[in-house]
Amino acid sequence: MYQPQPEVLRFLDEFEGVLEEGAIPIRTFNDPELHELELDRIFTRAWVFLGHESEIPARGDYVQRRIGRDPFVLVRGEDGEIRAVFDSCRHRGAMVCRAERGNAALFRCPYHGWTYKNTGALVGAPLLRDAYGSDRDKSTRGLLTAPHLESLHGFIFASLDPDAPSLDAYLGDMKWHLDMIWGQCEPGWEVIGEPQRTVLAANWKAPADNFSGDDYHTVYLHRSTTETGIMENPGGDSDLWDGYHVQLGNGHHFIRNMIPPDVPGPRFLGYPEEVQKLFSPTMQSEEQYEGLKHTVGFVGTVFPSFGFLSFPFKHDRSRDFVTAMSIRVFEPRAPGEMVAWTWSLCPKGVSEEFRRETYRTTMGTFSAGGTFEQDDSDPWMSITRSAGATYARKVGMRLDYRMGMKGNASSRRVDDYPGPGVAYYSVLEEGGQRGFHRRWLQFMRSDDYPPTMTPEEQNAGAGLGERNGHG
Amino acid sequence: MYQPQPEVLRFLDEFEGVLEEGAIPIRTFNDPELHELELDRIFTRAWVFLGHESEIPARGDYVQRRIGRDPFVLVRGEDGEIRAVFDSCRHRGAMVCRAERGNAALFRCPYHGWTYKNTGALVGAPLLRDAYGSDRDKSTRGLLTAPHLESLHGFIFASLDPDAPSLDAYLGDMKWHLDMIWGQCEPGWEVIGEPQRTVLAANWKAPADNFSGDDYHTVYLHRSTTETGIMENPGGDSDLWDGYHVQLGNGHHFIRNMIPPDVPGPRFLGYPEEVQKLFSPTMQSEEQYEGLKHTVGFVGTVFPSFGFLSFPFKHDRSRDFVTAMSIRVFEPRAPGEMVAWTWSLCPKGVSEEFRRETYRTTMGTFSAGGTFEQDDSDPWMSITRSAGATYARKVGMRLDYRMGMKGNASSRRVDDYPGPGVAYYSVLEEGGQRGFHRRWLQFMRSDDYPPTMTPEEQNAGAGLGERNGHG
Amino acid sequence: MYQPQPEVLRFLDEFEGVLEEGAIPIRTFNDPELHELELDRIFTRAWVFLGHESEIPARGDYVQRRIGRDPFVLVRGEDGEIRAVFDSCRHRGAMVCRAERGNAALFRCPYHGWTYKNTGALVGAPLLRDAYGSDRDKSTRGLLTAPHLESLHGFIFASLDPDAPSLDAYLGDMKWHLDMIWGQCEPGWEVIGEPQRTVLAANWKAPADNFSGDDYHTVYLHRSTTETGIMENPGGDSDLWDGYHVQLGNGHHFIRNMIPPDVPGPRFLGYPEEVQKLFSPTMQSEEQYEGLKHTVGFVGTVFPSFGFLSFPFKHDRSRDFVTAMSIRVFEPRAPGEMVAWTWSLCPKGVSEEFRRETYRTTMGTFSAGGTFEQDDSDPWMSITRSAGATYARKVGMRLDYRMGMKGNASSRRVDDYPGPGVAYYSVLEEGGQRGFHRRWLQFMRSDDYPPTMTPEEQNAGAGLGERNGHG
Amino acid sequence: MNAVQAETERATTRIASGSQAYWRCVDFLVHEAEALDENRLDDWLAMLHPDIDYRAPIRVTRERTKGPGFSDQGYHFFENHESLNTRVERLETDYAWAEDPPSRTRRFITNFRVAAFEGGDLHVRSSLLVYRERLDETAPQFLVGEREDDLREVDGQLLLVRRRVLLDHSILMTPNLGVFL
Amino acid sequence: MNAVQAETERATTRIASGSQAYWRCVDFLVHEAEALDENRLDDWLAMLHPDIDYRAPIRVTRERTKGPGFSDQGYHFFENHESLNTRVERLETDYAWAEDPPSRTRRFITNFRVAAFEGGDLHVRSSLLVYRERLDETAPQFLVGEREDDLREVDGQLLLVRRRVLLDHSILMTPNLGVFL
Amino acid sequence: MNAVQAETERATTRIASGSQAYWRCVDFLVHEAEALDENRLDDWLAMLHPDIDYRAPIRVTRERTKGPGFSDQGYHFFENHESLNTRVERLETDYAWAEDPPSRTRRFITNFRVAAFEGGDLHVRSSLLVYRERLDETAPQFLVGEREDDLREVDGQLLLVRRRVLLDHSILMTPNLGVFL
Ligand code: FES
Ligand code: FES
Ligand code: FES
Ligand SMILES: [Fe+3]
Ligand SMILES: [Fe+3]
Ligand SMILES: [Fe+3]
Repeated sequence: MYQPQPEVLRFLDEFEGVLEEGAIPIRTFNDPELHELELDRIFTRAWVFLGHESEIPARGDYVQRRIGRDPFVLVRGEDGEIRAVFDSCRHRGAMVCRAERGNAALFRCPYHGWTYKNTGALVGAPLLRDAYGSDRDKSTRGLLTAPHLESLHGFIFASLDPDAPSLDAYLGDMKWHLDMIWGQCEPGWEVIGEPQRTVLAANWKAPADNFSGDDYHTVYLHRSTTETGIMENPGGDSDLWDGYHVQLGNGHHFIRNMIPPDVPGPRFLGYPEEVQKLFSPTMQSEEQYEGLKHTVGFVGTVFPSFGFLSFPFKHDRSRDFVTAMSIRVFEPRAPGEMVAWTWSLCPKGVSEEFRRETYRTTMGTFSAGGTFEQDDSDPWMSITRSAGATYARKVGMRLDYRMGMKGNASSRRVDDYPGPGVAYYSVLEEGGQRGFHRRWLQFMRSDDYPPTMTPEEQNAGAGLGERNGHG
Repeated sequence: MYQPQPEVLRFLDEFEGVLEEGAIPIRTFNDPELHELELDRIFTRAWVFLGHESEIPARGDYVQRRIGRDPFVLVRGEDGEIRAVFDSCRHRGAMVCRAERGNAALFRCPYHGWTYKNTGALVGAPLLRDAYGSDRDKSTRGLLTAPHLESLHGFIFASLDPDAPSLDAYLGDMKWHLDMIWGQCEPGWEVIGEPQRTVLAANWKAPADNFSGDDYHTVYLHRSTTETGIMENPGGDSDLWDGYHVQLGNGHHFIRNMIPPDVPGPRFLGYPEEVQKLFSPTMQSEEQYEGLKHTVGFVGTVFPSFGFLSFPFKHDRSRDFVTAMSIRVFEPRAPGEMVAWTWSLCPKGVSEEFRRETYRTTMGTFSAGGTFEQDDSDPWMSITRSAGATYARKVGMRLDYRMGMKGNASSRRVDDYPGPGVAYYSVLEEGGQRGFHRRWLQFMRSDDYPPTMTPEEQNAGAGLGERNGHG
Repeated sequence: MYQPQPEVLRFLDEFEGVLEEGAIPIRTFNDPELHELELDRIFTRAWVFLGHESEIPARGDYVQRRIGRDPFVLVRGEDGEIRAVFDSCRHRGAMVCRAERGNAALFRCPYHGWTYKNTGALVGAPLLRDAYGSDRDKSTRGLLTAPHLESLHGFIFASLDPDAPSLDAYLGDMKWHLDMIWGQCEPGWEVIGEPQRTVLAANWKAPADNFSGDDYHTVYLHRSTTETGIMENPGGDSDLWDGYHVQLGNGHHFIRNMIPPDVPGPRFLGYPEEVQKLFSPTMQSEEQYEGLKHTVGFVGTVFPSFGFLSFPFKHDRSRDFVTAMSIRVFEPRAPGEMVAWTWSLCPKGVSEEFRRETYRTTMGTFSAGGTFEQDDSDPWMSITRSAGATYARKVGMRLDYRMGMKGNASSRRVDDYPGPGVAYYSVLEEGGQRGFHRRWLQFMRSDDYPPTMTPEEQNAGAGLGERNGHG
Repeated sequence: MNAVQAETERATTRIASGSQAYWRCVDFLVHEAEALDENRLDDWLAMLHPDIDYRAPIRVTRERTKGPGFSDQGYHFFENHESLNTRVERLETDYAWAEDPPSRTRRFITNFRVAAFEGGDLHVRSSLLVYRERLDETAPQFLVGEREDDLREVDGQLLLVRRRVLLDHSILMTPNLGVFL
Repeated sequence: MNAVQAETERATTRIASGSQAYWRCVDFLVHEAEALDENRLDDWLAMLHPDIDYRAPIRVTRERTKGPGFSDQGYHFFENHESLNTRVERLETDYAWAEDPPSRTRRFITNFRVAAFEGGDLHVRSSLLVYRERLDETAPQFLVGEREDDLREVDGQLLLVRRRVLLDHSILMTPNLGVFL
Repeated sequence: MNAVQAETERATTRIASGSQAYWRCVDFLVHEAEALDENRLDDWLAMLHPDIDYRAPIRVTRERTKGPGFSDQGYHFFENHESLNTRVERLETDYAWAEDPPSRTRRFITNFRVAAFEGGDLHVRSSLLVYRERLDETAPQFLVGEREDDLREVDGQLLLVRRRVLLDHSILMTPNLGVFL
């Protein structure tokens, strides 16, 4: 097991104390040793998003993906089961999957021709009898396979740690929300096209932190979009801040913008009629159906590196607002480098025109070329740059995460949030981001798999519940 | 605090012993751990040159600079005071200064819009009341500012260590020399244009070592310039070696080429009449005025990474010799990578023509494209390459710095040097370079700020005084 | 001396146990700390191939080469002796040799002009008397020279470790084989042209492992060459697997494809008549002469990084098979980066046409653009990629090297191999590759120079003899 | 059907290199590159036809037999005149941070192949190399690929009516696509 | 004698840029680049003369007075029609792993200088930049150099009869030469 | 006033691409690049007008509204005929270490735009990519930017009388400027 230097462990101990005061040492955003430890303690343990079932609908369909930095093939086997197999032959370790996506009954290693089924099982090798004599037991020589893989509404997550809890337990109260947004569309959901990938000189936690409840940046960083009408408050009376921050335990977070039932405006995330009628009131609870109906947009994160969001935007101002739903992975590459993955998501069974327009809007706003995301990439890179400074490390420079703590907000914990989790209203608070870093610490500081926790437990455990100014 | 490995400390201990014998382990010119330790123990402690006041004459003027690798903004505040502020927002750490130079009353962080005065003070943030409630004390959230910044004749230095001595104490006997060269021009000095920056696959100490008294390389490395008449001995009877090496304490060094009063030839660094008359005999001592008058050229270093030089050259041979004064910073980037900064310096109030010609001559000789500097870059890179060799490290390869030690020189310590410091005549000795590395060791080996020392103390402390063959 | 972390030493201990079971931890193919340790414990100790005497036939001829990553000049001095001098001036360390190859009586350092003879001795420096006074002893200031350098049939090897055994002792039973292949050509051998160099994102051990007895990959990876007729079994009745794997001690290995005396087909490596008659029956033993006569092709490795091979190929199918002999160095650059060196080798005194065709065939098959080597580069890179995965490291992923161990092969140890060494027949076994890694471990785990060993001793020492399924 | 293929099935006549029509196309693309490199984005917009169909398909690594791997559904850019107009307008606000300070870019357009469609539009294929750097970064960024452009004459002026930017990247090596291709 | 020099000693007449012959050469090289970038290797073979002499000499670092350092004995490629044909055939099997999936390449051909040999062959010098990337690697590879090509007319078509690829590399920065230059 | 602007305010007439004057300019720059890439520095000097004004301004990162950031005072190169002559002479001594062994360079000149000044001089803008590598280094160096050149006819020959090299770098990524741009 990777053994961190004592200095790193000391840093993590101090980090916990600092976090209780609403601060984060900037060093966390760019440090070689923390990066190595993250790969070892987070990305080989946590449930990581790999892709959507609609990308591999048929038996044999596969796509190449990464868990942390490590190459896996996400493949639907001939038995219909989906697996994540480590893309490395058991003989000499060569890559067995040649293309980025496709359909294959077999993966044949180019080096010596060992051949695996699309379930990962070794089925043959050239000259098997001559080469291996009596020891031809192939059962122990299959491709390494992620010990856990589960799919929720088609969203596939895997964990490399045999001790990982179930995906449901891992998701905690986030599950209710995922059921709400993706569990009520009768035909189901699908991704459009292939994911876009971009290399960025940023630490992966910069976007993860942003997606964990950073509404505050919208008003200034993205002001170009309001000035040009790409983003507007589509709800009429309500405003941008009229939403909830919902802590869901285990480091997950959900921002939810709602519109009151009596206010005219968009329903069901702003989808048009043709899409709205695909949502079924019986697939989940009534609360969830009503909840989706009055939700205008959301931004969520599943710890550590999965983000998703939906809002109506005007990318093409000759048209009305179009709902854009995108899902994101923040792949760690190096202390100061990541790969941003972007998929556009759409309900199945919609018109070609809507499918095209929601795709254009998604990519036009939240992708590498998106009118929002372009600008997000700038501070994500510059934070990473500053975090690598010797001076910042030497003086232990702390970032300010106090918004929403006692005396630091107008936002308050509310009891009437229509759903589980610990909810705050308005969104002018940074509890979700603190929660992300707290969960990060729990993973980084423990040799064992960190226990799942409700948001209260998590805050209490960190002594943060008391200090919070909320209700 | 950065904790070096025991092996590194052992290396530094041995280094001291080796240095007393006039040797330097080549490893010092390319080693990842030494590089990290340098950033921690030298560049966040020492006084580092940042720029010249003429670059930011008006309130609000700023330029982006580095201390070590770290990004700072050198800015003249609305209060007229110059500060070096760490270019990282106190909220999430994003870069607040967007351009490389300009004038700004405010620095507004693009991420969430926190706004700082050009003094570094936080003055506002969007939705301040809603976001931060009662905790809106902005006084603790200003940009981090270098604890020490001082200017001498417009040359701005800063130190990041609160325990640093004053700039005067730090400069020791170098101050007298800086007063001599930059403290006697009535209208003052200014830089022309913007600094040139070049990335070089060299360790920063290779040029620093060169500027600390390496006359010896001129005759061979730069022979192309004498062959083509770019450099010539402008003093007639005297020759290239007719100069002093002056140790000034604390690792600083000054090479001074003088011309005897009774020998015809250039005066006042070779400046033309129109410039000579700008020098005032009353701004400093008579010694300094006479000293400047009979100085033809100089090369100096302020430990660790500031170099400066002046000589008359013929870049354009259709003209007479033109004095070129350039100042340099050797910015550390990686164990084997640096950024070379070059500014051209000129007295204020000269004719446009002279200003242009001194600039052309400076850039034509000592810049990335200069006829001298081009060739300097070659050994600086190849030393760095060799220093990274496993073999060199394993056998503890030592470089030869004995020139000028007992039995190793015709150069002698002299008592009649017209100025303070420990002076040697001729320049065929390497005491200045030994002194640079000795000071480097003092910084690298001590947890506390190393005490300031006279050159005698420094040599004696290292036991080198005895072994020196001088006077 | 480089001091590895305890975790690394633990890994090496475990490696030995794993290897006895016929497995290799994949981590060995991409790990920063192992890489550093290799440079320190293998490349500054082992005998490393530097070049061939025919590259520097005359006094003063030189070529630039690397030992590990370190730059050396391989030069034939005015005294006729060949040396490997470290390309770093003893004054400040600058590179003294400017060109990649040439002829020089003197190497003059560009920085200050210190001048060395082509024997490495310092012979002068500018202003020597003035600069160094009485201490002008030049004898201690010569260029560092590899303590051992020996040539066998023109093949030059060097070791940087004074404690290294003689080249003969180091080669063990490989010497007999080198005598066989390169010691029987009356006019001797020469390389054609200059070596080709290519940077590859692969660990150097991936090709070294391949050259140490990986026949198994030929049938599948290189199937494109059999399909297009580039490679064919030139021996008629015998087949590709009709050969020996010969362990030679100290990590060296030899694959030898032979053709029985009574079977018609190529003789003497498939060389044409004009070349065959250059081989003399009296230069070595009769066994060696007969041995060469009935050898069709071979692949050999001298531990750690020297590979060589010969086979007849049809690169240009308008012609008959042409024998292609190439020699290779796998230069380590970084944990996941190497430089592949390729030379084409030819007997001296052949016709211009054959010389050209053997060159074309060599480069057309086993060079960066070769029809074989192109495809080899792919798994070498992908193994390196997989080996860097956190997951692979965490679960201690093992590669399967069992072929040929008890119950794992049809290949058997044979007693009738016509030569020294421990031989197996057929080539469907991986003992040579296990032997390579075993020797690697012996170097990596010992502070002292590892003792030379016969193949039996080496296997026995590792407890592997017992477990092997061979006779 | 692949979006790239669809187009190339229209009947074309080859335009001779060096002909007047050839030079009109080359000049158009060279001046377009100049406008983009100089951040004259309004001038650039003026070179676009109102019906512009501007796309940069995502590319995936596929086996040799599967072709070049351009997506027929996924696009980095999938724009019409209004959305390009919006992008330019946004870049010209004071808040388009990713491109303010703007990248320093240089577009190299080479390997021109010109044809004429039956209807009269001109069809140009060219190679594109965009060099890009931002702020004081010293890691240069390259965007490389082929362009397939259709130019249509309106009132004596050529306008760009269709563009496919066929990048040679499966992962973009630039932090964002704040520049037009 | 240096292989590069040998050739350039033949008498040539300069061909005016913009002339018909000039454009034929440019078009040839541009279309050749297209065929290679699109992996239309059979089309490429059809552009080669049966007597093609195709080489890429190894280059070593030499002092200024010693010239550009091209070897007269060592070559990365040293091919005739049959060996090129074999290479293409091999790449088109299912087992040419290094180029399956194929690299994504883009060839930029610029700085054309055209001349005519006495016998009628055309001689073209041009600058070559090949951008290459494989799989999901994000470290771009460049192959840069000059080409010296001879084109010969056969039945009204130009064919490449001689090529020297004069690379600017002493160490190749690409893992293999699985692509043609 | 910015040195770059000053020049471009002189009245010019556009020269048609493909015209004789266009090709004279292109040929000039292509042959100039050849001379530089082949280290024929005396040939290069012979292509310069005695009144040559040769500069490469330093570039700083500025906000979008502040323009491209070229300095009007700071220059990497600020040369006249005599200083260029000195540089060449120096490079040809035996002691110009940085360029001996010489860099391997390749200059790609594309995107030509030609105009004529009232007085008769020709004005050419072009894109410049210089690939450079030294010794056995495998980290390629690029110098990228635009050139603005004025060519003047003297005795039937064009000579370079003014050059501005407008680099796209705020920090140079080459260890020295031992090569001409
Ligand atoms: S590495 Fe896969 S078969 Fe050998
Ligand atoms: S990071 Fe500067 S305002 Fe938030
Ligand atoms: S470094 Fe070689 S002479 Fe000084
Ligand atoms: Fe955002
Ligand atoms: Fe110098
Ligand atoms: Fe092979």
